[in-house]
Amino acid sequence: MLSLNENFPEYAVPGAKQHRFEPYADNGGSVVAIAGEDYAVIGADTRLSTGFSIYTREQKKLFKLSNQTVLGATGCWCDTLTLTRLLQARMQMYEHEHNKPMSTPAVAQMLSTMLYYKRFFPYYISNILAGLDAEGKGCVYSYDPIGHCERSNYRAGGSAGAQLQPLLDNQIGLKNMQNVTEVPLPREKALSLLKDVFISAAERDIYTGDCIYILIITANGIQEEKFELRKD
Amino acid sequence: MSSIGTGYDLSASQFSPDGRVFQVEYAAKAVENSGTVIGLRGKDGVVFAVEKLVTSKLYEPGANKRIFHVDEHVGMAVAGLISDARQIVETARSEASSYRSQYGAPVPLKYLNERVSMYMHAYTLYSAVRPYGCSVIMGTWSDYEGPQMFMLEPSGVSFSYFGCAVGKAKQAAKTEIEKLKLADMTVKDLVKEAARIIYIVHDELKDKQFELELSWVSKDTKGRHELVPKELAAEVENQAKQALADIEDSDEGDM
Amino acid sequence: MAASVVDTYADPTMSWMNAPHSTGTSIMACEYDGGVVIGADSRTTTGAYIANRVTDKLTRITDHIYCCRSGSAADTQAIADIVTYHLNFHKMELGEEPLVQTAAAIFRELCYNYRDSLVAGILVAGWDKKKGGQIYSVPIGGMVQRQAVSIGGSGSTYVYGYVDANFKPNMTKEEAMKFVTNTLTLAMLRDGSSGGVVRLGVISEAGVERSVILGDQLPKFYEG
Amino acid sequence: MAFMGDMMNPAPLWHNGPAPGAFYNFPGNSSSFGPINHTVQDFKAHSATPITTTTTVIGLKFDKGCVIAADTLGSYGSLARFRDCPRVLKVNDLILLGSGGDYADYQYLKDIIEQKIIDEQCIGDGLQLKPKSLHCWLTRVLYNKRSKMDPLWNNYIVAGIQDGEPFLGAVDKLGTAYEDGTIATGLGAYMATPLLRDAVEKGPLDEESAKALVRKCMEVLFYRDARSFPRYQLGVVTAAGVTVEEPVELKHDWSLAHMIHMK
Amino acid sequence: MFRNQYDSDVTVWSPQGRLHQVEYAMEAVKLGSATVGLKNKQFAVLIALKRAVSELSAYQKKIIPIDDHIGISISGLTADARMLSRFMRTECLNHRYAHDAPMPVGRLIGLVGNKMQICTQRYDKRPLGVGLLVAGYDDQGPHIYQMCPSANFFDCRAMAIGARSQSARTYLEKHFNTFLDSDLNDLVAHGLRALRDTLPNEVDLNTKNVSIAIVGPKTPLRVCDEAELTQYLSLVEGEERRGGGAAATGDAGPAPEAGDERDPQPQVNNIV
Repeated sequence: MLSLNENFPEYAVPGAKQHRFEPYADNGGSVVAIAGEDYAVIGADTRLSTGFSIYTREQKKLFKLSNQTVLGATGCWCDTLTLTRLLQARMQMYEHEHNKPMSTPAVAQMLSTMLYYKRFFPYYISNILAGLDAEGKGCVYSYDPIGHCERSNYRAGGSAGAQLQPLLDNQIGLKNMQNVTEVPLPREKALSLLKDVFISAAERDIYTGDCIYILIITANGIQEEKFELRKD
Repeated sequence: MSSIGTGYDLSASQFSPDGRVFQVEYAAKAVENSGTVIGLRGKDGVVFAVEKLVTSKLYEPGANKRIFHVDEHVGMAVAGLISDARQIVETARSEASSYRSQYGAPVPLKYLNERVSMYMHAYTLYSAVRPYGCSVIMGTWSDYEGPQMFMLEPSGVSFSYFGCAVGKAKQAAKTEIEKLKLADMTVKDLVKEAARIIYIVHDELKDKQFELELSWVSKDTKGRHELVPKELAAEVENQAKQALADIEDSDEGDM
Repeated sequence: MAASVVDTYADPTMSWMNAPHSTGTSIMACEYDGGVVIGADSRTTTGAYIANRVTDKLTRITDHIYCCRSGSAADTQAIADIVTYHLNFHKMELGEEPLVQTAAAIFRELCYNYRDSLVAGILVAGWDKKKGGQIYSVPIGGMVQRQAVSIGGSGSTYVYGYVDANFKPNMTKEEAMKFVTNTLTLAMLRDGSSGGVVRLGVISEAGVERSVILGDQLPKFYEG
Repeated sequence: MAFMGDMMNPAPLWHNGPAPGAFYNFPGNSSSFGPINHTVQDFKAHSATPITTTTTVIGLKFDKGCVIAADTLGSYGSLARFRDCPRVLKVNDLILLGSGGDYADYQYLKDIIEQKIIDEQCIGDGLQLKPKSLHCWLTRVLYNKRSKMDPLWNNYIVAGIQDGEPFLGAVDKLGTAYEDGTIATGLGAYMATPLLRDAVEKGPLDEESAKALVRKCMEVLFYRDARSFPRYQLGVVTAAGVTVEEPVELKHDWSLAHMIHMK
Repeated sequence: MFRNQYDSDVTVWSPQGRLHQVEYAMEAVKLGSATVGLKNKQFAVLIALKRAVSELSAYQKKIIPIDDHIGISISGLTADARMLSRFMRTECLNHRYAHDAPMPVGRLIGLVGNKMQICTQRYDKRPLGVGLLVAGYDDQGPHIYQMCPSANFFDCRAMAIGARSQSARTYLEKHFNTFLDSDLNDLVAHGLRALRDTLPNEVDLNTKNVSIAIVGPKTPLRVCDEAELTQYLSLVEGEERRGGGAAATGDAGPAPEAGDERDPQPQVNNIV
């Protein structure tokens, strides 16, 4: 419609706004995942927003990909919806072809490939994958939008990711401290830590709030938990 | 069929010395082995009736219908190979749908008939394919054009009809249809006649089980092609059975 | 309505690419009890220069369907030609006169699919045996809407109020013609890009009747 | 970039399956006709501005169903040009669809949805498209178009009955989709949402109170949205089916004007 | 060399209006071992008899899962079945991707039917030489469909296809009235009995040569493991055998066709 205003000024529609189309939206939200010896916990807030407007207060952002693997995704929600649908389809194909569900490290690798496949028109998502690996140990994989993948024991991502990661480094990673001994993190401790960090995120980040939806992955399956946050 | 076996009847792209395309005629044979299908066009709509032969009692009742919807306003009843017929139904549906998206109006039956006929005819031209083994009847009713009905044959030929029959007992059915004053009858009357005709022409000795399928498109259905409501269908079916029983009684009386 | 800008091709610096194209039109269509009346001004401009002062912006599609064109002259003519071709073909396939609705649907299809490259605001008007006289407005952007009375082109913005105040359903042919003439005259008086004569067309079951009201014979209004 | 293959038309993910950001039989895909064959260079040419636009659409869930409302004005920029643009659509007996944004885009998609329903009726197996399925399908279509940088400039609200329960979901032009008990698009997101959420938080609504609440919102929006219109349509979906009212006139109250002392 | 001159191509009609090539393809189904499908009000069940090509080889797979709510059991050419199952899986995935809902069973069957029909009308193709029993569950409840190489399909209350399946059908016809109200155990037992009727006397059903798949409400398609098989097999263990096909009666079923009753053909490893 460029020609309209330049070449045919009489036909320019008065009052019509000239928009530039922006294919991405920032819908906010944060994810935190912590892996332990025989478990992994992952939590995400349930606020879906755009700018100062909250679309909904009850949007789950965790996706159960198998009974061993959960993906948490925040950022551009339309990309998230698409990516997770494709992932689910790929998981089902894998199961049909191999007669077993995909392991967490395999999902992690596939996700990386799928993200990089869209290198020049990326999915604008902060992905965190949590689950149990082949040995039954908890694992967390984190990604950048174009498919860089890294395994770690804990990770925060999304709109409050930069705020929370140092907190986790301090509390779980025991970074930059002298004379500390790393002990395995008990599940209860991980869970309460997860809730605590979200409470502080909700205080400082307008895109995080309302409620956290938590999934606890163990060899016995996946347990759900909900925890209310502030709603303003 | 003097040319049978002389080798001129193996391909749709081959004429026999006496100028016939046997493959098309053979395809028509397949239609004649199927259950009888009739279409009746009255003053306010079109009625279809099908004698659907049931070959096993393990099949669900009502399955494998032989009457299809092509668009909201067009119905199609088919005789012959059902899998072939489904392909024709698909073609008709996609023609109807593309007409709607291009011209923003429901497809006129005349036009649809032309397109589907062309499609069926194309399969009588090449050795790489075979003609369709089915005949189909299409019908509609609209406010400003009234009722319309066409029958398409495997050769790709199609005509508009007031009443038509195809399948095993088409001759007997045609004789019955000719007795009706179609142009004066409403679909409510026609549906009774249609059921009666199917029951009369059904050959109980050769084909034991059959199901009667009935559909209509008329002023009363607001131009929508619908299956005849269950209660009414059951009612006319009972009347048809009764009529048949009466005839048999009188036949026995004659003997 | 904009004329082509062929003369500016001569400019070796290609400055015609940036030259302003002045465009403007007033078109109208109105239902009456036996069909529709269509009308348009006759001015085509290139910049402030009037390239043609007696243009006919009412274009025949079939015997019973016309369109009123506004926007780029080249675009709208091309679209009208395509639709005419398409509809004539369709008429042969169908063996009867196409519906106005059908013509509008084809216009809509083209204007919508190419909305990013076309400047075309079109009124499709005509008569068919299914729905009688009908008007469909296909503005820039490619939507379609049936209306009892419709105006278009740059001049139309000045006369919406007049149309709203004076339109009545089921007018007679004479009333409708008078109404269309008045509206277009008022639009031409206030829109610098519209002017010249008023060309009219009356479409009914009988076909089309064309007429023209010369610039000096237009009705007079307050001009203070 | 040759090593990456064709970035704009990447190979499908599996045989006959969707390509990333695409789907083989969705409208607007490269296989369908039309001038939709973009290259990277085309991107700049597509600022694709909405022209004839409609404003807010409101959706609200109540105990046994959903209600949707939208006015009937098609604005041409600031010109209130088309006053009869219905945009509350009965899709089938289970689904009600409301739309806001570019009206041409809505008409385009409406035709496709209606054909989808006709196709389904033709199959005649008695199954009906469900709201969740339509919601998902719309998400895919809109996302697919946005990925071609050729968006359908619309917001949609899908309301319906999903397996006996009320369903209310929204999709925007990017394919951002969510479900909620109250949804308002456009300017309504700022002015109607607070009213709706406030009422819902006080307890579940029945059909009458839901309708009354939506009518109140339409009134507020008429006062405060310059692109709104005092004639609107209201649609209700319950297990009993879908009804869409004929457009009704809004009752407005200007007694406030007397409070301002004229000097 | 040919039985008649009209049976060389699928594009040739015989003067009687028959398509011999399609009819021959139907014969291929009878080369595969038998499989039975049946349903009650909630569940659809597939039961298949597996063959081993030789003493040393594993038993060949008869049941192929398509989606969480659909599974097929095959009889005939394995490769053709794999092609079809791949198509069906893709259609189901696409439907889920676009509509966030499982594909209605009947619609999938319709698609497959239309795909198969194409192969019965073109010189450069041949009909698929495989029969399918499809078990599925959707909003309209459980379904059993039979698909033939002729591209015909049937919505069935119960069905059996494959070698000597007439005996199984005879059993099913006799008992299908009771299926709807039976519980899952009874249903599977009926299926096993029907399947057993297709066996020669010296062979019996065991956990190695039987496959069972079940689908129902909140029961995603499941191919039973050995423990479950044992449990189901115990339901019919030790019952008196009625002998394969002995009970064929004058019922109005599909006329028992020639070749239907013959023993499984010499084992060819592309047929199951």
